[in-house]
Amino acid sequence: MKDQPNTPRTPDEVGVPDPFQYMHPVMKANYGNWDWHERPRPGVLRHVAKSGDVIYTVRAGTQRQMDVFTIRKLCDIGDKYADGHVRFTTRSNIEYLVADQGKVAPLIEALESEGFPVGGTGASVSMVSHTQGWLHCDIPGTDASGVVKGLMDMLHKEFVQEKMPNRLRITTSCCQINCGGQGDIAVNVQYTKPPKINHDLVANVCERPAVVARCPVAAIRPAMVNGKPSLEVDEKKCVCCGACYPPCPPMQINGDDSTKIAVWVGGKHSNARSKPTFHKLAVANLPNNAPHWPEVNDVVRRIVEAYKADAKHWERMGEWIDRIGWNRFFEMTNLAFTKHHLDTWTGARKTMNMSAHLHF
Amino acid sequence: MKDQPNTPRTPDEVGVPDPFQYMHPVMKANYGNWDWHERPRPGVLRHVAKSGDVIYTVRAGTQRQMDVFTIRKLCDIGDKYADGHVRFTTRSNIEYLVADQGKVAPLIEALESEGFPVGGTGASVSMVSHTQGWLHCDIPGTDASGVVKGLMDMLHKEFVQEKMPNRLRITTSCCQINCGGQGDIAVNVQYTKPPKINHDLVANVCERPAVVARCPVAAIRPAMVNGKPSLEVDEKKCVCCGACYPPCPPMQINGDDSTKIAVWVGGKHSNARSKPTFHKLAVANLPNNAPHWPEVNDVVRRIVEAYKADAKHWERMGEWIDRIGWNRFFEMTNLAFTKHHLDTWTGARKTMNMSAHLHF
Amino acid sequence: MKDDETQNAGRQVHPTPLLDELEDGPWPSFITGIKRLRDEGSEGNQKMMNDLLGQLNHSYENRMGYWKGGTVSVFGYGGGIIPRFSEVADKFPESKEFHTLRVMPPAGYHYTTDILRKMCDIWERHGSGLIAFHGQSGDIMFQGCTTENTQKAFDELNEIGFDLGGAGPALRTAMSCVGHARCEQSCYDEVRAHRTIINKLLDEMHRPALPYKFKFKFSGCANDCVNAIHRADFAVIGTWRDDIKIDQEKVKEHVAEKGRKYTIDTVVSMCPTRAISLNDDDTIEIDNRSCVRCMHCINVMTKALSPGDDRGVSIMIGGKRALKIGDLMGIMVVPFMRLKTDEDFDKLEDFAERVVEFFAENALEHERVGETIDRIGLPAFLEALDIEPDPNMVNHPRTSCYVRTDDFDEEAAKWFERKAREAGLQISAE
Amino acid sequence: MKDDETQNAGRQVHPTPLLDELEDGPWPSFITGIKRLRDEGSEGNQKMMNDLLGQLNHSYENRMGYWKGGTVSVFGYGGGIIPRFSEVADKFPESKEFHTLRVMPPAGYHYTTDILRKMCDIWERHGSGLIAFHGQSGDIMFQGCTTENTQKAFDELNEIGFDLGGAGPALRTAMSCVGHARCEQSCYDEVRAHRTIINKLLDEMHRPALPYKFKFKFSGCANDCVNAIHRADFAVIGTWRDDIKIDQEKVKEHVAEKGRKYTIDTVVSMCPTRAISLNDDDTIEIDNRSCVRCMHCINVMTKALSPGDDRGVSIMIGGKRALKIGDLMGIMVVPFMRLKTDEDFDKLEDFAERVVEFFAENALEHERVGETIDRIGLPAFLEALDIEPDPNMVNHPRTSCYVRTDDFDEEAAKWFERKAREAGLQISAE
Ligand code: SRM
Ligand code: SRM
Ligand code: SRM
Ligand code: SRM
Ligand code: SF4
Ligand code: SF4
Ligand code: SF4
Ligand code: SF4
Ligand code: SF4
Ligand code: SF4
Ligand code: SF4
Ligand code: SF4
Repeated sequence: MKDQPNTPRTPDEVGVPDPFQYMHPVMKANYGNWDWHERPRPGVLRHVAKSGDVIYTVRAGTQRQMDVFTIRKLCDIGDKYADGHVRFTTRSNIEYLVADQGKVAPLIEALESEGFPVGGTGASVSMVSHTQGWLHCDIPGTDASGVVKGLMDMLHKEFVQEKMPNRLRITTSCCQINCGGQGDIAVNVQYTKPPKINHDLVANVCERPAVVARCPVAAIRPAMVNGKPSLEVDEKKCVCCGACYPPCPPMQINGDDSTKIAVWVGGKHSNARSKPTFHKLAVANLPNNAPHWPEVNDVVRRIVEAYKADAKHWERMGEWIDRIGWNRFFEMTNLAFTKHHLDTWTGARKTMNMSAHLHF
Repeated sequence: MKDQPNTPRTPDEVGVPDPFQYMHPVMKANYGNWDWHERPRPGVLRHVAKSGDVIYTVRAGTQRQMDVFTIRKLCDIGDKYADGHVRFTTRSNIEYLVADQGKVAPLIEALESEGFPVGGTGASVSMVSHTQGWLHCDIPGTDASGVVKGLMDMLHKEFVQEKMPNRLRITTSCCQINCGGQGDIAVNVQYTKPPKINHDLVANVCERPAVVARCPVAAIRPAMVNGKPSLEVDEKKCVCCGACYPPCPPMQINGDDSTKIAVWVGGKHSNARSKPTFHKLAVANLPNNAPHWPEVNDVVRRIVEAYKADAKHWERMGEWIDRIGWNRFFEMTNLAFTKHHLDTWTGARKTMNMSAHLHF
Repeated sequence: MKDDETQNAGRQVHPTPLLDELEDGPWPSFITGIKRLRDEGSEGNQKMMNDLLGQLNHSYENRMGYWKGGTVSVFGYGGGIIPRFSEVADKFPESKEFHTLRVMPPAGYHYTTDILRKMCDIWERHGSGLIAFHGQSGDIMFQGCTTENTQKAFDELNEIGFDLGGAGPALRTAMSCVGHARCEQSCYDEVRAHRTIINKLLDEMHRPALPYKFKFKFSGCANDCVNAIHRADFAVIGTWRDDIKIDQEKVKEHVAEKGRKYTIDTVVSMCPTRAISLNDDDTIEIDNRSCVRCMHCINVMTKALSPGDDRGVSIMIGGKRALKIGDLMGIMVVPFMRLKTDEDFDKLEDFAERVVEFFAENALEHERVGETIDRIGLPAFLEALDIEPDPNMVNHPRTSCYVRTDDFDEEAAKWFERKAREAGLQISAE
Repeated sequence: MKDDETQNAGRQVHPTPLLDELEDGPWPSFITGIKRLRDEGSEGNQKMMNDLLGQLNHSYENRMGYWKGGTVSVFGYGGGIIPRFSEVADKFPESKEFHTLRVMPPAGYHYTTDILRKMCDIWERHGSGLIAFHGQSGDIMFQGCTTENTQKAFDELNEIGFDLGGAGPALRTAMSCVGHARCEQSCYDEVRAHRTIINKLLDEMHRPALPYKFKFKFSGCANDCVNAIHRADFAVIGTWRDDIKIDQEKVKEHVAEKGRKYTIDTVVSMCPTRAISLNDDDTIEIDNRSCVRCMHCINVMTKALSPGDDRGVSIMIGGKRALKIGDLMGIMVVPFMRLKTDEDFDKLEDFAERVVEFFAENALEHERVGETIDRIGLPAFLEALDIEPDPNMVNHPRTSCYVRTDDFDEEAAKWFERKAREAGLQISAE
């Protein structure tokens, strides 16, 4: 191979890189032997190993979609004020690992002065989990980075302090495929109209049986339209999920006006106390109002505030609502409960209140 | 009408009789105005009205399926030692209402000496809920009264004392139609073979489309057998539920050997603490071993004993098992957990453990 | 027991070796009772019960049942009788017809010994002498009657004020707990609710014309002593909207008597929504917003705690057992309906009628109303009955995004209107 | 920001009035970053980013996306690139190709500033200069590359030790929490488990041939900091079997510091199974039989409590998001697998391979493994993988009587055998 310069290089299938080559030496030395931790202040963790060794973590928010200048700036800070070892968290925050307590304060100062908020630990609102949107995806109903930016601008204060009842995790998804996860609050695209079909293109672009199979409610059937093989949608059945759109782009699901945003609440991944849960519909049909999505932000703000004001310590969003009742949740957030909140999907019956338990 | 003596009498559609004509005067006088109650001893309730009036209730077990001699005997006791007012409970126990405390002890003595156990109150094992079985029903897989008699003989001691963690309610059903309810323990028929079809009779006896519609798994289809219109069962699909048998008796679901008994646990009707629940399979395939059903009784005994020994006060059967875990329940009762315990019916997924919560 | 020769007008008594084994043991024996009818009952009772015992012992031997159905009714009614014809009548001819009359009990099952004796006398004359108090649906079951005697027995029972209950595709006999008559937990007048509804809809019971059975059950509180949520198409359960009533002195007495730790373990920790906390002075604090009216703490501290004063009922629709789609529990469809005034009872009656009407018109043949709801979805059911969606109907709102929401704003407007209306009502009521 | 004339080698800068609004506010702005690439980046970056911003502003105006997919790959691999071609390339030609390279991060996301700088340099040369740490599946996303440069960029990244991640119907990039590296809750070596499995199955990632995507995620404990249960087809979560370790002195310190009532409210009352009680001397008692290893009390009292010593993992199969049948969470399929020795890791690897193999052979096209399980039923899945049913797999045993149980005794025998085997093992291990 090597002697044929024009042949492409055969990849070196290294797989998942070994992290020990990058890991902070104190972490390496105490790998698997940590004892306890505390949070000296928001954004800072202090982990103590069984050996007595200590590592400080300073966490800061980023925009995730980073230009090389920003990354280099973060590296400069890491070299100057920390030990040159960093990691990124599940929620795209950067963490600086520091063995020396003395470095913590200057590091924080440097981060903050460069515009990187320090926080996201403990009972704070951490970074919104982020997807691709108009910036990169081929099927988005809205943007991702812009939505995240708007939310984090609004919630910045709750990122840099730990004043929530428990950690509050927000997620967004820029189409109904939902690459974002479950969230204490989830801001997701919700289509409201069946796909508009460009019948001229279907025959060329779409593998029709595959598209038919993709529909969760069997609303699509093959049909001849204007003498060409195409597809037809039973609009009465269609639940506007958008699943047909990726395999068949001529079935346009997005519309500047018909693509809407829904906000969901009470999703939880952790197993602490209650089992993990899915998030539940709070409100649908909010306008897709770029670049600031004020209607969405307003709803999120109301939910965050109600939770902050009313939940007990360690109660996650969903646990809090379960205790006070959904009635009161809708009341406190000034949102409406409608027939659309009644589940109609498979297993819907098990979501019904089949008991005399009542919240008034 | 009246002047045609041979015309049958037109019914007087009285509907639900007015109970006030039979109600004990103290109950009538304080109707809707009771204050609190206590249980001076097993089988006796003492209710105090807001007026200060007091009514004693003495509860005794009966065989439900009573001959007139037994009923008259109960009446005699009621006249002699009580005030002539009685009621029957949801579980077919008789209750004597007595205003005068002095009558309580003699009443109990009379009942006991005539063989009617006094008890069934509070944290006891009350009467098994009772169905028809071979005595009267047209589709039974087993008897009812005999099964109940056997169970209550065994649990007699737990009826006359209140030594369980909370009330323990047993139910039986003599076919898979399940006229018995949900139970802390439920002893139910469980068929194990698809129906055996007498093809000669189907055409005359069964409305075929109705039978086809009755099958929960669409396992029945119309077919011509020996030149006659009949029905066919796809035995791979059939879940042996017996639903086709009542509308089509030639589809015999019972077999002296293939009709088996399953025991279920953890059903609960009340809304106290946890929401009402369905009972869950403990063990299947126990022999239908009349007249004593020793294998069934043995299983029930083990379950009752484990619950009695281990549950906390006020925990019902299902709540206890939820706390200690099903693993330990099977261990303590020496029963097996099998693939048949994994739900496969509609909504089965929601019964799966979709969390990291584990009992070891 | 007499010996074989003398008894039963000289007929042979069937040997019942297997049944005989059910005469031991401390629990009252139905076999002993039936034998007594065979041996000492009226002549009719004796014959019928001898063969009945024979057939039953035959069942015990072969582990198979030998009854089949048929059609029997009384003049003017289409239901209420469960007909039974023996498949082994050749061997046991005297019990070849063994029908049951289902007779509705007084609401709450109250009797005098006097009325019980009258029933016994009638049944001794016209039936087998075997009566069950009660069937699982609440009927007095007069079991074992020939076709010929059915009308006679009914006529006499009817004369003393009793009526047939339900069978077949019809309104069924209802049950109500003892409630108001004796129980301090009771939140509404069960007798009145029970009689109002059933007696209004009686025609649906006596002349079966519904798609399938329909059952009402009435429990005075969430303890649900008649198992309504699982076993009724229409469950009426008492509840309250305001605060639990606390007598703090009695709370203290309870704690003093039972102990602090025990009180925490059995009351505080067992509240399903962590609504209770024990104060340092052994009084308790209840966060009534979080309370779900489960009854537990009130059950435990019956002297100290009781339901609030703003009482009424909630209604759950769709309970049933296993046939066809599996067990269903009732779904909370009316979270609260006040039930005190005549008007309140009229509203309840009206609602019950509308639900039964909906059932009559929309259910498929042999479909219970719970199955209908499952088939068409809860939103469609609510719309048909003109009921506004309420969060209490669900454990939680939908988790599935598969729904078309373009009319969300109009739906939301309804909610806000309703809330405004309720606020207005509250203001005008004050 | 420079002014229009001077910048971008004389080209017009697209006006971006809507995007400009995203430069205010306290949170770091991706727009400011992209503009800096447009204005100060390498020549390639500048051109591409100018048009990218133009297209994005166009999207903001019209509320529509303008990318479409296609096919792009690097030599030897079939996946790992997300190709993007612009539908408005006529207006914004320089970003007409804007592919993403998905690159696997080191397990646990550890980096040095040095390696980050190397990545930046490569991406400045061959891509847009825009990198995301990380995608929702854990990839480093090098976003914005022409078809031509894709191979170059990959080659250089590969040279510094990085490899492409997953895309398409393939094994996907996995995630593992920080765990052992820093966290005291961690119950197994996440790095080793993560690398062992993914590197073994690498072929399934690089040469997509599965019915659909398949994701692994690794969390050191039930706090599940990588959201594995909802978002992985195969979730590996740390747990323990023996008792929680309690340092009673530290418990007392905690109670002294936080208060007794607060401790009851936040620890005792919040235990999901009422397994904890507070003793009068401010020590605690944990009923480990009732404990479900939820982590809550350990989280709250991190100094005083910790997971037991008999550690390992549990495995949940079938999590995914909404497409086609609605969101699914993983089902507990392996309640406990010890994970300490080499042999233990071999077993885990073997099991992972078998599940992926099952998936490859049994899933329909575009079906996730959770959907397969739903389609065939959990019992069939377990049988196919030769896993013995265990009560921990369910919230509770079946409630439906619709099942054919004539082989119940044989099935029960398997359970008793297994129990005997386990008892034997325990004896021989002691
Ligand atoms: C760094 C990170 C893991 C990583 O490998 O990147 C991490 C690290 C820690 N998590 Fe986490 N969690 C991280 C994402 C998560 C996630 C996933 C997510 O956010 O998308 C969850 C699940 C969230 C959910 O349920 O939806 C998560 C649920 C928890 C919990 C459970 C909280 C609860 O009560 O429900 C704990 C326990 C606790 O708070 O003490 C926890 C605890 C911790 C501890 C305290 C563990 C320890 O002892 O070191 C770590 C410091 C947390 C802190 O911020 O105070 N971590 N943690 C992640 C930081 C994300 C961020 O930047 O915000
Ligand atoms: C890039 C990323 C979002 C992000 O910005 O972080 C992403 C982007 C896309 N996802 Fe995703 N998904 C991403 C993580 C997820 C996750 C989260 C996770 O892995 O934890 C999920 C939910 C978990 C799951 O797997 O179900 C997710 C669920 C989906 C689905 C729905 C799958 C389902 O079975 O329900 C699709 C649709 C599909 O595969 O047909 C999808 C499809 C897509 C596609 C390929 C859209 C398409 O069909 O063309 C998107 C490409 C966007 C782009 O232009 O780059 N993506 N996607 C994430 C991958 C980055 C990375 O490699 O690290
Ligand atoms: C008499 C009866 C009602 C009737 O109208 O006939 C009745 C009467 C009372 N019940 Fe009940 N219950 C009666 C059937 C039921 C049933 C239905 C059943 O057994 O089929 C239930 C639902 C059982 C279930 O959940 O499966 C029932 C669940 C309760 C509960 C809730 C128990 C729990 O913790 O889950 C209470 C509360 C309590 O125990 O204090 C209760 C409480 C009571 C009280 C204490 C109410 C009161 O203050 O008077 C009554 C005396 C009970 C006692 O035995 O100590 N009653 N009670 C029924 C007696 C049946 C029997 O003879 O055994
Ligand atoms: C007599 C009784 C059992 C008992 O000994 O107490 C009984 C006996 C029969 N039931 Fe029942 N059911 C009786 C209460 C119940 C209950 C309990 C209740 O009402 O609270 C249920 C469960 C609740 C429910 O309604 O679902 C019940 C659920 C059924 C079902 C299943 C209905 C379903 O939708 O799942 C059937 C089958 C059917 O209707 O096709 C059924 C059918 C029958 C039939 C008519 C069998 C048949 O199709 O021929 C039985 C007649 C037996 C006989 O010879 O007298 N029986 N049946 C109960 C009625 C006595 C009474 O009127 O008071
Ligand atoms: S959520 Fe939809 S639009 Fe957003 S990245 Fe995922 S697939 Fe693309
Ligand atoms: S949008 Fe969803 S429901 Fe509607 S046709 Fe497409 S795949 Fe089917
Ligand atoms: S359970 Fe079956 S056999 Fe028993 S009474 Fe009911 S319908 Fe008849
Ligand atoms: S027994 Fe049940 S499943 Fe089998 S054929 Fe009959 S109705 Fe269908
Ligand atoms: S349901 Fe409630 S009101 Fe009725 S008897 Fe039971 S405890 Fe009393
Ligand atoms: S009634 Fe139930 S929910 Fe309400 S405070 Fe008492 S125990 Fe808690
Ligand atoms: S999942 Fe558990 S082990 Fe991993 S970082 Fe989170 S708390 Fe630590
Ligand atoms: S880990 Fe969870 S279940 Fe176990 S004792 Fe602690 S709080 Fe309770």
